[in-house]
Amino acid sequence: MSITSQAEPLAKIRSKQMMELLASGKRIDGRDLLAQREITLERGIIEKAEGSASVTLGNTRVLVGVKIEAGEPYPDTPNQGVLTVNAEFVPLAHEFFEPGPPNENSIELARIVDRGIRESKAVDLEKLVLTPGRLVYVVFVDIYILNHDGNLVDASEYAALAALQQAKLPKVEVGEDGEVKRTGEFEKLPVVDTPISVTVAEIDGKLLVDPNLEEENMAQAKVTMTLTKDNKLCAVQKSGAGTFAFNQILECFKIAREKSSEIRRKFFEE
Amino acid sequence: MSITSQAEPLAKIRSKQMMELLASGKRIDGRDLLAQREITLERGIIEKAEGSASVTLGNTRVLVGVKIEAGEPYPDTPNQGVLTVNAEFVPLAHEFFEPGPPNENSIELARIVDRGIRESKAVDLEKLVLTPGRLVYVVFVDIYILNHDGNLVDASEYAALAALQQAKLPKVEVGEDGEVKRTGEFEKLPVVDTPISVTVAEIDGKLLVDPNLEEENMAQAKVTMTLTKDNKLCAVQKSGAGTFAFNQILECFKIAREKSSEIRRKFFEE
Amino acid sequence: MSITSQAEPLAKIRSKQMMELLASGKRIDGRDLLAQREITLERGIIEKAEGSASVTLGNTRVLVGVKIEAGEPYPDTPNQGVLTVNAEFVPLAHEFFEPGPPNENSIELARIVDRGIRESKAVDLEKLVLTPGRLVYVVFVDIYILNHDGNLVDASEYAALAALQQAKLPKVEVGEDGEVKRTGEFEKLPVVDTPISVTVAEIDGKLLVDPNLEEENMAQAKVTMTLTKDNKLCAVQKSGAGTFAFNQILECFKIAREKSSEIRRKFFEE
Amino acid sequence: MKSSRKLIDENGLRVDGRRWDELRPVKMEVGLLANANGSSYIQQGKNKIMVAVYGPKEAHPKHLGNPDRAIIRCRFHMAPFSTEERKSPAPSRREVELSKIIREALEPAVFSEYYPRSMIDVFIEVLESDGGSRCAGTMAASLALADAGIPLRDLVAACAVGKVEGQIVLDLNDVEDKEGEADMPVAVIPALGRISLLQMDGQFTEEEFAEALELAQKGCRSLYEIQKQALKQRYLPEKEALEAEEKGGK
Amino acid sequence: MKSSRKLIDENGLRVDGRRWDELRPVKMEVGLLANANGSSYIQQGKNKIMVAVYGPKEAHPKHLGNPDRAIIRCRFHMAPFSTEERKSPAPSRREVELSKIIREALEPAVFSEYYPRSMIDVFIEVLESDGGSRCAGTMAASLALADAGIPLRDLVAACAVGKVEGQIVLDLNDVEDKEGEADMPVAVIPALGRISLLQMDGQFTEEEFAEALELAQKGCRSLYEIQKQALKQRYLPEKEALEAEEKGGK
Amino acid sequence: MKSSRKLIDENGLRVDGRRWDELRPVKMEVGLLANANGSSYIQQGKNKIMVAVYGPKEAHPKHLGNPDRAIIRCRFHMAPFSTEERKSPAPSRREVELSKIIREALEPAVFSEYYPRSMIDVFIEVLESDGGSRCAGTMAASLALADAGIPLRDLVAACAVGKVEGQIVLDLNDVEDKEGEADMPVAVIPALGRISLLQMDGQFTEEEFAEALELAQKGCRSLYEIQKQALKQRYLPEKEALEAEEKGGK
Repeated sequence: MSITSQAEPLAKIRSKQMMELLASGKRIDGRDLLAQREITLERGIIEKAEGSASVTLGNTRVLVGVKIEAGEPYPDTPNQGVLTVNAEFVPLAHEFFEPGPPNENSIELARIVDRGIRESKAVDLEKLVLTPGRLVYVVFVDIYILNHDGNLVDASEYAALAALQQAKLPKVEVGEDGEVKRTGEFEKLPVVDTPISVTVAEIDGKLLVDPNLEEENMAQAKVTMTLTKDNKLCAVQKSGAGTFAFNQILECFKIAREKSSEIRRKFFEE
Repeated sequence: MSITSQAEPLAKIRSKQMMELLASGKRIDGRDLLAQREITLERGIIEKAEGSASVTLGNTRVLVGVKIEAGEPYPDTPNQGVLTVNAEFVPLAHEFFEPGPPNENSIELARIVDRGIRESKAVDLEKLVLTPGRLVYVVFVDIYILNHDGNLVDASEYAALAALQQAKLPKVEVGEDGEVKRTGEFEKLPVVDTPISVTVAEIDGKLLVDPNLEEENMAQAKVTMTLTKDNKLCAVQKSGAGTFAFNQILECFKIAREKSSEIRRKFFEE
Repeated sequence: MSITSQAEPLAKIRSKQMMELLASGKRIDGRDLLAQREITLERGIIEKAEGSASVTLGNTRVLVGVKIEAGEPYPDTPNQGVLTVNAEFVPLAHEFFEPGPPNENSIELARIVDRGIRESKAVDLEKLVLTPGRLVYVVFVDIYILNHDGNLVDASEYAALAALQQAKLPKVEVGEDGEVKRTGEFEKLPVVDTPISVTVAEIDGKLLVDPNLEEENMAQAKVTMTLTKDNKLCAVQKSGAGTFAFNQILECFKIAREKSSEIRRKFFEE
Repeated sequence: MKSSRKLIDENGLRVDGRRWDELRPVKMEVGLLANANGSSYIQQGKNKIMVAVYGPKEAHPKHLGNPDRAIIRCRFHMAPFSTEERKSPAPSRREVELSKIIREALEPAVFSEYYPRSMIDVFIEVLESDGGSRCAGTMAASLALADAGIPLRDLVAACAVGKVEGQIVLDLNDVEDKEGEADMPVAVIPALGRISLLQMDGQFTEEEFAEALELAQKGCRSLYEIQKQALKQRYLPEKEALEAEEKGGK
Repeated sequence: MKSSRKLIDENGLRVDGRRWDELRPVKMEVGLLANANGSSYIQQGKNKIMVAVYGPKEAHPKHLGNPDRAIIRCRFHMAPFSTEERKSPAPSRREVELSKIIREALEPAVFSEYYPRSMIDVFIEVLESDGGSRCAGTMAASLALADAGIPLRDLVAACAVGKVEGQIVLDLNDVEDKEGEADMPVAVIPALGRISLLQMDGQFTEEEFAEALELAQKGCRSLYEIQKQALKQRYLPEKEALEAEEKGGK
Repeated sequence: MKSSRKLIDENGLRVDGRRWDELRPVKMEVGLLANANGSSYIQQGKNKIMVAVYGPKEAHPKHLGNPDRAIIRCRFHMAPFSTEERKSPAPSRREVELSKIIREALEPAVFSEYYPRSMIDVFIEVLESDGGSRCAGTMAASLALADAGIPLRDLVAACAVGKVEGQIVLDLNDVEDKEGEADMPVAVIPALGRISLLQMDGQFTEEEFAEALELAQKGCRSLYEIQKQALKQRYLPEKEALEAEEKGGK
């Protein structure tokens, strides 16, 4: 059951300060409304993973590992590999994260990241078939949140894309009895698009890019828009118990298009 | 672990009134001791289900859907189809129903309904074999309680039987590699008996047919007896932390035989 | 998550008494520091199990059943049978045992017993292969705690070993289609070593063999050492939120060697 | 999965005969479950969805209560027989996400601040599913809240828009949802003129996105009228009876 | 599943050599577990069942407590090695149902009203199972309650009756349970002359049902004597010792 | 599983080129996670482990609190991508055991009695695993406790020793752990000179066991120095800055 979330209450004085700054177009950490926090991205950290990357977005820190195994296709897509995205909010990352099975927040995050990758067709799943209808590559994308300071979605999305771009596909031989053996050789995982998400929060009528945790706790609503390299919108998710005006949504699109291009150029173009 | 159930307490005045009425052979909702509430039955409500039916018994309202798929037989009955009955007490139906996995009440209900259908051999499971020992039809009977005002067992049993009677069996082709494909054609599911359950509650020495929720909360014990079309007893379940005298049990049989015949004639004979 | 365990608090007067006795080399139940409680062992109690044994160690009482079925080998040991040890702390055994899935205590116990049997190679798993890589015998060792008065590990280990020694291996025929049928004949399960565990607790600098429950609640740490018939150490587990000095650990080894030989001679040599 | 089936024919008609900006037939009812404080039923295409609202009631367990407002709990759940293949009764990841999304679409419409330390439960049961079940469920849920007498800023209207063979279309059915090129569910609180649910998958250019948003607004306006009608049908007779009584009393 | 095996031979003897109205050998013991407040062990056919009772003790968590009476918690559980094929330790649907049925068979025998806000735990562990394990478990549980010193209206006696090759028979074993035509477990509280557990599957005509009920009563009467004997064996020596002491004291 | 690979070559070198008593390269860092009260990172062989400590904080739920001391909660958890084959995120039996073992290795080093009714949470996340991950995790956890400012009797140093082709060796890597003949993880609290973690599997004679224990002590001494170095690197600059400031202030 989904239940009204209890945001960490902000001290009154802090929230007053935030609102005053916002009124003059400034944010509590000194950023402009449309400025993202500094991004660092590191690829290829985990040797035992086929792909991996870590992203920091200010104090938010996310690690993504990609594992690739042979497995069965979904019955309704017998001629495609399988992509599966999972997120764990490990209790390292925040005092309020509890160990345990995925909850609605980690499930939502995984599904937003999944949607961006899937709908942009970033991974060419049709190239991941071993025996049509029987055996395909299964690509596990595991998102690990290490420190939570807001905007987990974008940090996760960037780390997932970087890990996929860096991932190597293990060549295998399939024996007569269906046994699968790795040859020891690798190819590149076929990643053919670069979906980039941009999250915008609304506070008091103002639109803020890349909200930090304090801002998320003040915001009524956020929206994440993911764009392909051709600037097509491929995933949207409004989140939080608030609303957007129609023109704000169109405004968010424009912001997302601009910001995603910047990030793509800086980090994801080869 | 099973635990003494906390019945919703009845207001003192209400329970006193109920006892006084009972003493003069009347019930709180005006019925005679042996009168059932009005039954309405509607078949074929859910297009995506192979069979479906809804039953109202006074304010008690139950929906049953039947899904039929190909699957493996049980190892000890390789030449029979599989019948499986499941009940969900969805929280729509009563303030005290919590979302979650089946509890002892929903499991007991499902098993009583299952027993009636199975022991009467109402569904001819031997006609549901596709490849002996390997592949059979699996018939899922899913009971959904929509509003709970007592005697869920009988309402569920009637709805399950009606849904099975109305269910269509999808014809399939089994390929050489064991793949199963629906041909698009249908037969009737072979339903060859009409088990009808009747539930009787005991309050203060009196036997009441079809107890409503208030009566169930007052009763110490109930007994459900299910009879085949030949008036054979095929399932019994005493339920509740009370007792019956031996002669009361024999009396219950007579009541159940009479009432089940009425209901069978009215709703289940073709 | 593992959490500091809340030992049943001992009455002050009782714990003072225990400490005074210990100071003079005596224990609360009259034993010497290095004396085990009386052991009784009964084999072959459960007819439906392939092997079974019950052990009492003072008031501690454990029943072990061994079931043997055909199944798949582990992928990394295709030419070995499977051994799996499971422990249930059923609520019969102590007021503080709750029904439910295994917890860290029952898992630890099962893993210690498993380690002793596995590392001593007591069961010759290579003799338990039916079709290499495909079908092997799976040996389930289920530990059932019936009354808990301390030192569950040793009682369980002795009962497990006795049940395995007594277990009969059902002969089977494997049909062409992979179907497995019992022939009705039996062999002996190949048990080729006799690992014996000995648990020593430390209280106030003293080492006590076979602690009872009161002693376990006073002890900061215990160590279990399991020895093969050749007096080789094959499993060790320190348990509890305390420590041992290095020389104490070496002392424990000597104690374990002596005690395990006695027990092996008395109960496990044929 | 792409199929060879044509989703829009030479006359511009969709697989179920509708034009691009046409809604499916829809039926809404209010107040059918005896035990719930409020309830509703919606039928839209093959969607058959029943909603019950329990509350406002004291938050339980108490620590869930919020001193400033009612909390809302919401479950979007699909019956095992509601889908082509039997669905396991355990909540899927999709159901977990939709429960959250729908709760967040309803919350801004509820005057939660009127009921501090309380809890409002919204149970959405999909008895049969078709394209657009989250939108239908959201609309029905807002009706059930109204039926429970909970003060609302307004009802919540919702519909999906999408792209089928390059054409922006209103209110996707099952086939269009699966085989089309984009799907965007939108919920609107008409009195506020604001969007409370927005998701999208597939691909939209900027122009398509703007066009689709526009079309969704239009669809929601129509559905909103039907929602109000459902409430009227339930309460108008009562109101008229009351007024008649009052007149009679004079 | 029907087998070709004959379940009653030409001399009217059953597969284990019993006549139609004969019980299996049964052994009951009381007070074997050191930690439990009360305990018992029953062996009946291949059934081997151990029961522990903890309580009455304060209800925990407190909100479970009832101001008017003790609540009873009951678990019927089968060991993984108790069955032909290894049973998963997780409770099956059957075990969940039987836990409830047995609790409801015991409750009317307990003077729960003597212990408001308390809790009594009854743990039934089937170490080896045979036909009639729920009845054996119920009998053993009532002995363990008595052994715990909990005031009872009476013990609970229980046995199954059934139909095998058209013949009503007493106390089904495993084979008769699986291959026979009907199975009806019955529990009786002798002092009240009332039935506290009744289930049935298979098929009975009215006459067969009445005959079976009659036979069950008879079986319960015999078993009740054995139950009382088990208690006596445990407590008579104590009582005699006490009386001898009292005499000596005079 | 035994392989034909030689684990020690003719020059006495191990598969990764080390001598029998040589540790793998190890890197430890302290204080990297912004939200945690204390944190640390260790890299040892391919092990990559991050630890966060939250607390001391009020025990929650309250009934968990102990009036005499802080309770410690500990989770040893492996990321799905940390192993050769993807690991399910649900805790395995091995992780449950190791969480307990590590908690019990840390507890005797913590002055828990300073924080009655409190709770200290230790979260150990294995991002990549190699031989000896429980020892590396234990060391890192004690560093994170120190970083959180929790008073300790001492750090906890830990390493595994084992037997490979009959030779006692220090600090097993993955291959030696799997293909070797014995593995014994040991944790030591240097200031107390006592062992707080000890496990072993494989086979040791008495002499081998004594020799292995000796070698473990030696390994722990070296690692302890590196642990202290990691703390110094984090806190020395701060201390020096503070002292400089104080001097400047004079």
